[in-house]
Amino acid sequence: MSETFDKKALIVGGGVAGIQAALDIADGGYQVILVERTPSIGGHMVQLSEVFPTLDCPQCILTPKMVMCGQHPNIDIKAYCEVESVTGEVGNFTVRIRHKATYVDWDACTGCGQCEQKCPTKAPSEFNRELAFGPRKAIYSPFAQAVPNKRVIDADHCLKLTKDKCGICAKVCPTQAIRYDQKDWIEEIKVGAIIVATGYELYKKENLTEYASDPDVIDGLEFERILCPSGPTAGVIKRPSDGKEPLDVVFVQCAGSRDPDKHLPYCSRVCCMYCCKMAMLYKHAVPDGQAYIFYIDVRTDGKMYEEFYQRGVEEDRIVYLRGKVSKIFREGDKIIVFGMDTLTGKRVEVAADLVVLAMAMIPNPAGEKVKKILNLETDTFGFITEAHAKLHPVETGIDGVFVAGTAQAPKDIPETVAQAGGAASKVLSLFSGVEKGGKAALKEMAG
Amino acid sequence: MKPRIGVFVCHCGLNIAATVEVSEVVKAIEHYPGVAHAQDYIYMCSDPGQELVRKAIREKKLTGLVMSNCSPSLHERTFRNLAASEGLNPYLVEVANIREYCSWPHQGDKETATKKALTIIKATIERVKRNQALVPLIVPLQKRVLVLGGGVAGMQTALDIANGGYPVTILEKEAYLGGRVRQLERTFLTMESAPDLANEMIDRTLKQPNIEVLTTSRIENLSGYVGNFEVQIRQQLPWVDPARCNGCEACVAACPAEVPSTFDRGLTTRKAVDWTPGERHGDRRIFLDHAACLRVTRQENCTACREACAEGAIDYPEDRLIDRTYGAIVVATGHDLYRKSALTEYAEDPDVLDALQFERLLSEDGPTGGKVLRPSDGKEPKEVVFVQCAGSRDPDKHFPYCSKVCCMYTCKEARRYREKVPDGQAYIFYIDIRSTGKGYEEFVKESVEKERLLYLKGKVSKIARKGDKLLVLGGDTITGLQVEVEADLVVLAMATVPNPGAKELARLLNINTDPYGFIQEAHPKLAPVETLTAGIYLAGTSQAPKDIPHAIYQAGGAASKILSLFSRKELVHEPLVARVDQEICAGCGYCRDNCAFQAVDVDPIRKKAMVNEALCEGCGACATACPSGAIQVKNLDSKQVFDMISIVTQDYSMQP
Amino acid sequence: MKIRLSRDRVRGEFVKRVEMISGQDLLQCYQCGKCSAGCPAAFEMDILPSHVIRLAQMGQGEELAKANSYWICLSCQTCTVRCPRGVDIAKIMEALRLVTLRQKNRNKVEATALPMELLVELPQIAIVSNLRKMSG
Amino acid sequence: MKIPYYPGCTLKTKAKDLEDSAIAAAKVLGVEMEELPQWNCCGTVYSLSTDDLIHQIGPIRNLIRAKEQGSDRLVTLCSMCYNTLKRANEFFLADEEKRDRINRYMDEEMDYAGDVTVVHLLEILRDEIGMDKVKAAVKKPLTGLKVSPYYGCMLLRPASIGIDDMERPTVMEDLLRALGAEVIDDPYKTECCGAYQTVNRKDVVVTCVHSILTSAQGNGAEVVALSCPLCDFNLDNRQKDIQQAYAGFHTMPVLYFTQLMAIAFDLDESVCRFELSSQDPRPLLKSKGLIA
Repeated sequence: MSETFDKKALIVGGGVAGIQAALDIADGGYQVILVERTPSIGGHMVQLSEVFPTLDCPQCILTPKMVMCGQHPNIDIKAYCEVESVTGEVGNFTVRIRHKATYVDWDACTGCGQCEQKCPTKAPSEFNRELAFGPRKAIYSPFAQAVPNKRVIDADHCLKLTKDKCGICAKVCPTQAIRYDQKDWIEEIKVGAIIVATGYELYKKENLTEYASDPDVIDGLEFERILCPSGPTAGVIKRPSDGKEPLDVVFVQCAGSRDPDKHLPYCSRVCCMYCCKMAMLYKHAVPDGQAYIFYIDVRTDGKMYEEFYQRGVEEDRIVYLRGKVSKIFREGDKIIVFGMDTLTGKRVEVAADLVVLAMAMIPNPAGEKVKKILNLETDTFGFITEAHAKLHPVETGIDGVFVAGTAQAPKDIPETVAQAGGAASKVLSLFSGVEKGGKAALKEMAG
Repeated sequence: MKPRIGVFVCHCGLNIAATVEVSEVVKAIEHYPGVAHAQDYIYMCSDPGQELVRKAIREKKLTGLVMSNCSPSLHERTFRNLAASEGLNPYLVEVANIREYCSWPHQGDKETATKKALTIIKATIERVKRNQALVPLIVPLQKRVLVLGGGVAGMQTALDIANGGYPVTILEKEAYLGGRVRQLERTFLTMESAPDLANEMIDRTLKQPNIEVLTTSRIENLSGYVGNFEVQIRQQLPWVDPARCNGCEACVAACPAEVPSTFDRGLTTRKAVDWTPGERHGDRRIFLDHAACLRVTRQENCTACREACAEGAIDYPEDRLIDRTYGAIVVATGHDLYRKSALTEYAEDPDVLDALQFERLLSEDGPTGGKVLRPSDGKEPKEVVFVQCAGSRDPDKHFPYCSKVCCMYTCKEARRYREKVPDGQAYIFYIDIRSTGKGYEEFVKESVEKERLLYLKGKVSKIARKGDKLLVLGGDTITGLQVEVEADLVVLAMATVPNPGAKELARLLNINTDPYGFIQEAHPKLAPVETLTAGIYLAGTSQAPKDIPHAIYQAGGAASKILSLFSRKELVHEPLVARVDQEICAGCGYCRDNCAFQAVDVDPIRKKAMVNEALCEGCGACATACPSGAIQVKNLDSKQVFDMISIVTQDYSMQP
Repeated sequence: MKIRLSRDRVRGEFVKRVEMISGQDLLQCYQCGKCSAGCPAAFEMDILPSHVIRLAQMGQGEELAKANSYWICLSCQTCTVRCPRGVDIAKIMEALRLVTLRQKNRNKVEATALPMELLVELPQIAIVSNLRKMSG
Repeated sequence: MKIPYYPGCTLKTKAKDLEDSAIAAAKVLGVEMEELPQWNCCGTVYSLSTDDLIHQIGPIRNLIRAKEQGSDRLVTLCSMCYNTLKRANEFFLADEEKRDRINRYMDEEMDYAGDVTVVHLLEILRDEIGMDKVKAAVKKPLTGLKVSPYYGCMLLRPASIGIDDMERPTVMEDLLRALGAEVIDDPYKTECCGAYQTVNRKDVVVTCVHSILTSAQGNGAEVVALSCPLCDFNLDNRQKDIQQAYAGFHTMPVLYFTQLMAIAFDLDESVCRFELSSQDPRPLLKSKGLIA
C-alpha cells in the first residue's frame, strides 16, 4: 500500500442503495462521489407508485433524501456519467469518469424547464417505461423532482442534432445554456473505497413466448407507472391498448423466476409483495375491479408482510390462485389467461382486461461494465458475489470495494437500505480507522 | 422596534410562476404592514437569487425574511444559512410554501392559486413578526457505544464501530458470546459449521482492543439522551475464578443443584456449577450459573462447591454495579422460540422437539454427539416429520406474522437428518415455501431432489402418541387429501419470538415494541435501524425474525449511523423546543404525560414543569395538552398560530 | 379419502418404476400446476396432470390405477415444454400407461376389436398411433 | 435440388392430396422429392419411455435407407413422421451405448452414426428456397383468402425438434403471405387437435377441434392450413361430429399448405385431389376466383 490514503468514496449507482450509502458516509464526515448513469438519481424506487407494507409514496420518503444528497456539502453527484476505468487499490483508486454529453451547460442551466415546454419533439420516456401514455420531450428532465434539476438533450431524437433543424431550446433558454456542440469528456478522480450499487432491471417479457406480446400484457414497473398518482395517467387506471378502465386484472407471479429449465432458477423475492400491493392499489382506484394473483408460494416473509398479504385478501378481496399460468392470448377485447388452481385441482380461465407479469429481477445490464472494470466476481446470473454469504455480505472479493442493493441479489427496500448502511459502515470504519489508528487498523479489519 | 420584513417570491422556473401570478403577488404584498421589501426572481435558491436576498438584507436593514418558494424541507436551511452569513438570526427566516401547498395542487387555476399564495405569505409574515432570535443548543457527545447482546448482530455492530476507532462495550446476559448461532449445527445455504462461524466472530471480537465484553451482565438503569446516556450496568462477577480453576470438576460433583441445560434446550441437565456449554467454544471454562445455584434459587447458604475446590477458586462476591456514560446504544437482544406447549393439539412428548432442540441433536457438541437418536428411547428415527408455521401465520390463536427463517432451516435440518440417516425419510408440512434469499430457492430444490424430501402443503392438525410411534394427522391441500404419517420423531418449527425480557428492556430504554414485543424501528423503509429515540439503534432479530446475512448488514447499518454521529465534535440541537412560562404553570403534569420523548418533567418541589431541551423534539404535543397555555413551542406559540389563522379567516371570510 | 405415508410408500416400487420408465425425477416437480393449466385434454381428465404427479410423488399407485388421465393424454408435449422445472410430464404419462399395459391382458384398446367401419373411416396414422399408446 | 423423401403410411392413401400437391408444388421451386425406394412405418409416435429400444428401430431403419441413397438428408411432409424420425435420430446421437445396441440388432443394415438430418418441407421452403422465390413463382395470388395456419404439436415440440419458435411460429404465415393470402393469426394454432384419441375417444377430439375452429372463425378465417394428416382428419372429417355435438357450428374447409401452394402456382387442379376433403373447399376457392 502506498503512503497516501484518499478518504473519499465512490458510489456507482444513484438508486436508493447508492443514496443511502452516500448520505451515511457523507454524514460521517467524508467526501462521496455519487455517479449516476441517467440524468437524475432516484433509481427504480422513484418510479414506484407506493411501497409495501406501509403504502408510503416514494415521492414522500425518497425525494427528501434525494434533495439531501443534492445539497450535502460532502456529496458530489455526477449524473449522466459513467465509470470508464478504475486502477489502483484500496485507499488509492484512480477512477476515470465519462461525462456524457448533455448538450446543456449544467453550470448555466437553472432547471426552469422553458426549453422542455417549447421543445416540439416527443420521444418515449424511459422513466415511464416507454408506455404510450407518457412520452417525454427531446430535451428533458426524467421527472419533476429530478436531482440534479437539469435538462439533457436526447441526441437520438433532437431535431437539431439529427437534422440540423429546430434549435428552439437554444432560443428560449434564459441563460443561454444550450450547447449543441458539447462532447463527452473524461474526468479523473482519486478515491479510497468504492461501493457498487448498480441495481436491477426486469427480465424481458418477450422471453416468455407462451404469453402473448400485447399492449395489455405489461410488466410490474409499467403497472407501477400507471398506478402512480404522479404518473403518466395521473393515477387513473387505464389499459394501454385503448385507455379503458380495466375491470378484471390478472397478476402472474414468477414470470421467469423459479424456472430453472428455461429462464431463471432463483426467486425474485419482491414480486409476492409488490403484486399484492399493486392489486390493493388497483382495487382502491377501481372499487368495482377484481384482481387475481397466480402464484406458487406466497412469500411474504418480512416484518408485517404476512399481515399485509392477509389484508389484501380480506379487505381488498384479491383472489389468489395457486398455479402457474400456461398461456395468455388475446380474444377480441379480452386477454384470456389459462391458469390453474392446484388447490382445487381445477383449471382456471380468466377473461381479463389487463395482465401484469411480475417479471424476474435481473442485474441491471447497465452495470455490466463496472463489474468488468472492477473485476468483480458474479454468479451465473450476473449478481455480484459477496465475500461470504453469512459474515461478509457487503464485501466483495476486492479490498475496498463493497456492494449494496439489488446488484448483489434481489431484495426489497428495507433490506437494501440496511445493506447500504452496512456497506457505508465498512467505508466509515475503514476511513475512520485509518484516521485514528493509522494503517495498522486496516490489517485488523481485514482479519 | 418596527419590523422590517423582506418577502421573496420564487418562480421556481415555471413550477410556481405558471400557476401563481408572481408579479401580482409582489405588488400586493409590497405595502403590507411590516413589509420593507418585496421581490420576485426565477430561482431564488440559485446564486444570483441568493445574492438578491443578501443585498436586500444589507441595504434595507431587514429584521426578518419570508421566503415564498418550495417546501421548507428543501430550502429552509439554505436561506437560514444565508441570513446567518449576513448577521441576521436564522430563526427570523420562515418559508411560505407556495409550491407544494399551492401551485402544484392548483395547476390550471391561476386565480385560486394566486389568492391562496398571497394568504400563505401574509400568514407567514404575521408569524415572522413574533419570531424570536434563537441560538442552537450544543450538546456534548460521549463517543462510546453500548451494545446490548453478544450474538452475531451485536458482535458485528461492535466490530464495525470499534474498527472505526471508537470504544464499545458489549453486554451479554449469558456467560458466553455467540447467541443463537452457537446452538445451531450448520448454517443453511453454505452448510458451514455454525459454531465455527460464531467462534470466528468471537475471536475477532475478543481480539479487537476497542471492544470490552461484559458477560453475565445486564442494564440496570438508564437516563440521559443521545450523546450522553447515563447507564448503570449490573455485572454478575464470576463465582469461579478462571485463573485459579484447574478444571478438576470436583465442584461439579459436589454441586447439589441439577437443572435442565438451557443451551441444550432441556435435552440434558447440568449442575449449577459446570462447564460452559459447547465443546468447541473458544473460552470453555467452569462457570457457576447464578440462576441455578441454590444460593439464589432457594436463598440457602450452600457452599458445597467452595468446599470441594482445592484451589480456592470459588467464592460468592456480590454483583458489581458499573456507571458509565455512552453516546449511543444498540439493541441486539435477539430471539427465542415460542414454547411448544402453546400448541395443545400437538402432544407434549419427548419425541416432539422444537427446531433448536433438533439442532442440538444434530450437533457434535450436543447431547448425542451428533447422532440423530430420539430422546424417548435412543433409537434412530426412520420417519421424521417436520412441521412448519408452528405458531406462525396463525392470527387467531398465536402469531399472525411469518417467522421468516423456518422454511430454510427446516429444509436444512431435514437435509442434515437424511445425510446422517440415509435410510430415513423426511416429510415437511408447509403452507408456502418461502425461500427468498440469494441462492435459497436453489438450495431447496437441490435438497428436495438429492435428499428425497417430501413436501406436503398443509398444516398439521394433530400429533398423538400411538405406541412406539407418533401419529401425525395432516393434509395435502394439493391433492385435497388427508395425510397420515406414523413418525418416529416430530420437529416443530416454532415461531420466532423476541427474547424474554425484551419488553422490560424496551420500557427501560423508552423505545417502542410492536404488538409481538419486537423492537419497533423508526421507519420500516428508510430508518430500519433507528428507533424513535435518538441515539438508540437496533440490529438483528430483536427487531424482527431475520436470517444471518440480513442481521449482519443490519448490524452494519446501525454501526454506520453511529459512526456518522460520532464524526461530529458535538451535537447541535435545534432551539425550536418547548418553553414553560414558570409564572403561569400550575404543575399539573399533562405536558409530561403527553411527551413522547420524556423531555418534560415536573419539579416536585416547585410544582413547575421543566423542559429538557436536549430531549425535546419541538413536536408541540405538550403545548396542545397544557390547560393554561403555560408551555409553548418557541417560534410557534399560540399567539403566532392564531395570528396566522386570523389572516386565513379574513381572506376567506370564514368565521374563526 | 386418506393417504397413509411411510417410507415404503414414498420410496416404493411404484415410484421407482415410474421414475425408471420415464427417466424423470418426480420430486423435481414443485406443483406449480402450469402443466394442468395448459393441457388441451384436461377437460376430460378425472385427475389433472399436476395431481397425477403429486399422487405419484406420494407413491399412490392404486389411486392412479383408477385414473383416466394418462389414457386421455394426447402426448402433445405442451406440458413438457412449459414446465419450469424441466420435468418431461409426457414421459411420466407414458410411464403410467406402460405400468398398466405391461401387465398381461391389460390393453386399453385391442386391435382386433376395432369395428370394420372405423377401420375404413380412419387414416392409418390414427390407428397406428392409437394402438401404440393404448396397447402393450 | 434432389432430396430423398419419406412419405409414411397415410400419404399413400387418405392423404394423397398432401403428397401429390407437395411433390408438384416443390417441383415448381426446383425441389425434386424422390421417394425412398424402400421404407417402413416410422411408428407414428415417438416412444416416450426410456426402456423401449424396439420402438426406435423402425425410424432409424428409415434413416439408414436415406443413407443408402447417398444422402445425408431426408424430407418429410407428415408432421408425425417428421417428429418421430427426427427425435429418434436425436436419441440415437445422444446415447452412444444405445446406438451401439441398435446397430448390433440391425444385422442386415449398414451401421448408422446418426448423420441424417430430418427436415420438413416447410424448412426447405424457408431456409433454402426463400419466401421471395416462392412469391416469384406465384401465378395466381391467393388474394382475399383468409387463411389461419394451424401447426398442431409435432412440428413444434419439443423445442429441440421444432421447425420454428414453439410458442410463436411464423414459417407458415410467411409462406401464406408469399402466396398472397390474408393470414389470420390464431392463438389456438399450437393447441393439440386430440390426435389419436380420434379412434376410441372421438368426443375428446370433437371438443378440441371445436375450440380450434371456432377460434379461427372468430378471428375471421375462411380456411385452415396445416401439414399433418392426423390433424387434417380431425379438423376436416370430425366437423360432421362437431355439428352433432354443437348446434350452430359452421363448417369450414381445411387444406394442406401444399394445396394452397399448388393453387397459387396455378398447377393442374388434379394434384390437389380436393375430392379427398370431407369439407369440400371448392365452393370457397371458386368464390374467390382461385379455381375454375
